[in-house]
Amino acid sequence: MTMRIGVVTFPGSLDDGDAARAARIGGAEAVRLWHGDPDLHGVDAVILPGGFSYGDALRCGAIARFAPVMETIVAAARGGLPVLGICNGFQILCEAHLLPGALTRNQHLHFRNRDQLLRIESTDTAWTNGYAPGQEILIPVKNGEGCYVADERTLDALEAEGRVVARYLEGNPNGSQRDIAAITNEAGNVVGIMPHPEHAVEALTGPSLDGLGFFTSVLRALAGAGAGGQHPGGQ
Amino acid sequence: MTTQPEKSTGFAATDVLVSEFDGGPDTVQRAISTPEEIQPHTELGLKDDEYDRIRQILGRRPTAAELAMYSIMWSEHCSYKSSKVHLRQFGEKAPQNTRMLAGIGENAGVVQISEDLAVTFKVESHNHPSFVEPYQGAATGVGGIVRDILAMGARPIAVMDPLRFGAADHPDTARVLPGVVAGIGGYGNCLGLPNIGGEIVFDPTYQGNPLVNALSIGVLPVSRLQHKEAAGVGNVVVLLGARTGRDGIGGVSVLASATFDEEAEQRRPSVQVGDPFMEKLLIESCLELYDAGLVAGIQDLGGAGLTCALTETAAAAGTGMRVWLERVPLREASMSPTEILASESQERMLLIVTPENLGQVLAVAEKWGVWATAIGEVTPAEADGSPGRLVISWNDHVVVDVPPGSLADDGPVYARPIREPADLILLQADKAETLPRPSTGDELRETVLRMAASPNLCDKTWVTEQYDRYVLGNTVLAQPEDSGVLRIDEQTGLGVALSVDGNGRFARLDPYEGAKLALAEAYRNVAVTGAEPVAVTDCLNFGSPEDPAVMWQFAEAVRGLADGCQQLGTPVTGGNVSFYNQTGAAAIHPTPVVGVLGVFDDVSRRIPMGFVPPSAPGPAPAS
Amino acid sequence: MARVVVDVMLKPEILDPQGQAVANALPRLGVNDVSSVRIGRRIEIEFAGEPDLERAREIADKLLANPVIEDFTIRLDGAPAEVA
Amino acid sequence: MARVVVDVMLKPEILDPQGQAVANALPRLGVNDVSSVRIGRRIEIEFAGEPDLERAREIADKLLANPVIEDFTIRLDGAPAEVA
Ligand SMILES: Nc1ncnc2c1ncn2[C@@H]1O[C@H](COP(=O)(O)OP(=O)(O)O)[C@@H](O)[C@H]1O
Repeated sequence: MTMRIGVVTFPGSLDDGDAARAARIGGAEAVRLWHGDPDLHGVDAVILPGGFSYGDALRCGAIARFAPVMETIVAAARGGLPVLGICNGFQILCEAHLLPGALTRNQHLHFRNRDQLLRIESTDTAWTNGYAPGQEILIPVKNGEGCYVADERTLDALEAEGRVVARYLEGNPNGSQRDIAAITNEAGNVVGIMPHPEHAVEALTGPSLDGLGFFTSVLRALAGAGAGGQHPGGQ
Repeated sequence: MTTQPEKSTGFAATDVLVSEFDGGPDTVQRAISTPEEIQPHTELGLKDDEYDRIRQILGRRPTAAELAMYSIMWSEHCSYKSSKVHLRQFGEKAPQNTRMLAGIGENAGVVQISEDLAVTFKVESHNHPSFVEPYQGAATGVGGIVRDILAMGARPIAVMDPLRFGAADHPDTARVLPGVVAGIGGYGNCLGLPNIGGEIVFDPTYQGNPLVNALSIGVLPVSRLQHKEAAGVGNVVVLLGARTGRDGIGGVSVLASATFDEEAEQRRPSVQVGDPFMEKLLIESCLELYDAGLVAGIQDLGGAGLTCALTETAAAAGTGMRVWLERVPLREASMSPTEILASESQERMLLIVTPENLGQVLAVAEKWGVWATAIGEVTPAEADGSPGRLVISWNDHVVVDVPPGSLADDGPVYARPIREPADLILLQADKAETLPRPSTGDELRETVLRMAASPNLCDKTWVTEQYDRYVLGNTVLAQPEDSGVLRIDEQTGLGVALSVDGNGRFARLDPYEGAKLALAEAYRNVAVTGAEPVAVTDCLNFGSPEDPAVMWQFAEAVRGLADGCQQLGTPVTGGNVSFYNQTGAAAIHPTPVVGVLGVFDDVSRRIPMGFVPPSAPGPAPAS
Repeated sequence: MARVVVDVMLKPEILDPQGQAVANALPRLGVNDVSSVRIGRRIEIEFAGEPDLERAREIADKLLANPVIEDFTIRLDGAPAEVA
Repeated sequence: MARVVVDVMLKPEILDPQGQAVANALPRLGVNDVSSVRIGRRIEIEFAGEPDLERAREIADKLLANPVIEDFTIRLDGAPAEVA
């Protein structure tokens, strides 16, 4: 049976169509979810896409966290539902306290869009189990507030528990502490990543096909092969 | 009837009492009874004979609101009064063409690219506002051109930004450039439109007058093409989008239609502020309305705000219109009717909808959290068959009663005097052959290094990295390629290429050939990607039309572009004229900027600029 | 060491999309009696020696505020604000 | 109608690149005695009726500030700040 991946649209979401396309190319059925509708429509996993939800007023992701759909997602994520937050989605996951730390203004103060080399540091998550440990991938980064910060204790804990999922290589594009590009929660089902795997799934439009692994990994996880394991999905 | 975002934080305009304004607004009634009242028409930029014509059209003196409306609509920026006689050539010399579904005179030209799909594209200037307030000026420049594209029924899919600044090391460039780039990025990125190319040129000629041009392209099913006609008597006039504030009052006429000088400092408050988040919501709601077939007519509100949208939609249909101004949702309760009509508040559209559809229209607006307000209705033509009148009241006072066509179509037209610039012969005589040339290896090395380091030739990634080029997932080529290339249809591989180019130094030496060269460069850039060039848009940036030398440059450039387009078989589908780009008596180099659109049947056949490595991109990770 | 505080707010007639977005979100937190939210910047300047209000005013005017769209007030930390 | 002011500042241990950039630009304006600049947000909340400090504190805590990186103070406009 085809897995169903929900992609949430908040007012101001921009990469929702791309995330849905990537999910399809990865082999899933993409289901569009609306910020105002708390029903997850029985999806097997959820992507919070990039963009400027609610205009990124106040802080990125600060308002989106209170959207009706988020209440359901937070509860379901605690129950094991695989959730991937990309860029603005990562910011929302931090604001919703599903992931530790925060994303702040890029240290050079500019929006930066470039093709970025990353190293996959953890393949123990629902979204990265298809990569080889230490695999280097090239995917676009594009953000104005992608500088990951957390206190030393949290950072040490993330490292010790293998929860740093990806690190920037060959130049840190935003000043993130310890070059962190992606992290996961303790269970490995929730991943937040600042660069955009969904923009690297087609030879015609991306710098590589290296992003596809995120969307195929989750299918393996759902099939029971990867981290995140068995879980009820949906509500 | 108004739908509001989740929560109203405002007040109702009706809370305002007429008595708050000295003796109430200047009504039509009052204008009739006080024919000799002195009016500030010169301060508003109207010439004596233009003012006389207004009195003749109305058979009385205009009210304060009417005077403001005429001053806006008859300004250079809105009326094209100096350029009209020349621009006609684009139509007269237009090559035979079956692709063009809408052309000059519409919000943007529309070009059919397959049996059921069309694209619309246009380049526009926001030069003066960007000098005054670089971030907001550039940001609202992007916002404005995107609404033009949206008004045609298209989903905007990309932007480009041809920019020109003064010397790279001039302190003013350090103020203007970062703000402009941040504004274009801030607005475009937040709107989710990939930036697929542009230009950055430094030249002292643009010192006091940087050029900020913005291009947008959109795609639409042919069947979704929209029109601006306020057709259908009894139809409802709906204002959609942001609330109206005191943004940019007098902006268009003041900023874009007069020479720019120190006095501009005092005009600063007329700059508008943009909200890309609201524009994104506006785009989504308009597209939902189009797809549901709920829109009978639509027009964006740009410079000239409601004044322009009301008069143009009514004039295009030949109908009349009745508008109740107190229904317009305001940000500031104390706004006068004239201010409401002149406001350039961003992120607004004017819709014409049937009464049966009104409920659904309001529901869609509510879903997206934008304001939608029925502010008027379409009224019949006159009994004798002549076009209807635009009647606007404010709290039961009729403040405007005009034939809309007199504002929108019948503005003054000037055949301004032209004279070849006196210094041109000398300039042309100063040939490149007389320049010193590197003759030794060392000199050659020095020349190459100097060129590589020059601001005009060096790497532009410090700018282009601030723009999102990946969003929407259809960008096939972007910076640093010579053309942007977009996939339009995932199934068929249908795609387009776009390039925008100009060279003010060439045009200064010979505006006729300079315009042709700009066209040829953009055409070549598109052709080398493998696309077939099919259509042209242009932004003509010049000094004051009241200077015969500038007017000559303009006339020559238009002639050159029209001839070039005729020879290449690519029609001009739309564009923009920006005059008064000068500081004191010194005009900028004449700068025609030309955009060329090309079409691919199969965009996977695009040819990138660099050599393609023999291996395709790496395989997907093991799964 | 002393601190000067500069508060920069958008001029009242200028659109404040951020404040608007926050105001619109409040009902979801169960807050319905807020009529407006405006968001500006608060800037804290520490001087190495004597705090220099004149200096701070100059900095605010040239660098911290954009006079086209913003107003600012300036004060010694703790003291009441004084309009620029 | 009354106004509550919420000042939100980055916690002292969090790097403030914007403040840093301003501090670095000061010598170019001839200002050499500033030891640090920090930039935060000032949020003005107008209540329709009685201003509700408790309400405002709740809003600040849940929405206006992110406790992971920010501290806030809250006060009635005019009144001295009270640390949260
Ligand atoms: N303002 C701009 N916005 C977006 N892209 C730009 C801008 N300026 C330059 N570019 C892009 O940067 C690349 C290099 O520009 P340039 O050096 O001017 O190229 P060329 O000389 O080949 O026209 C091109 O792809 C161009 O489209």
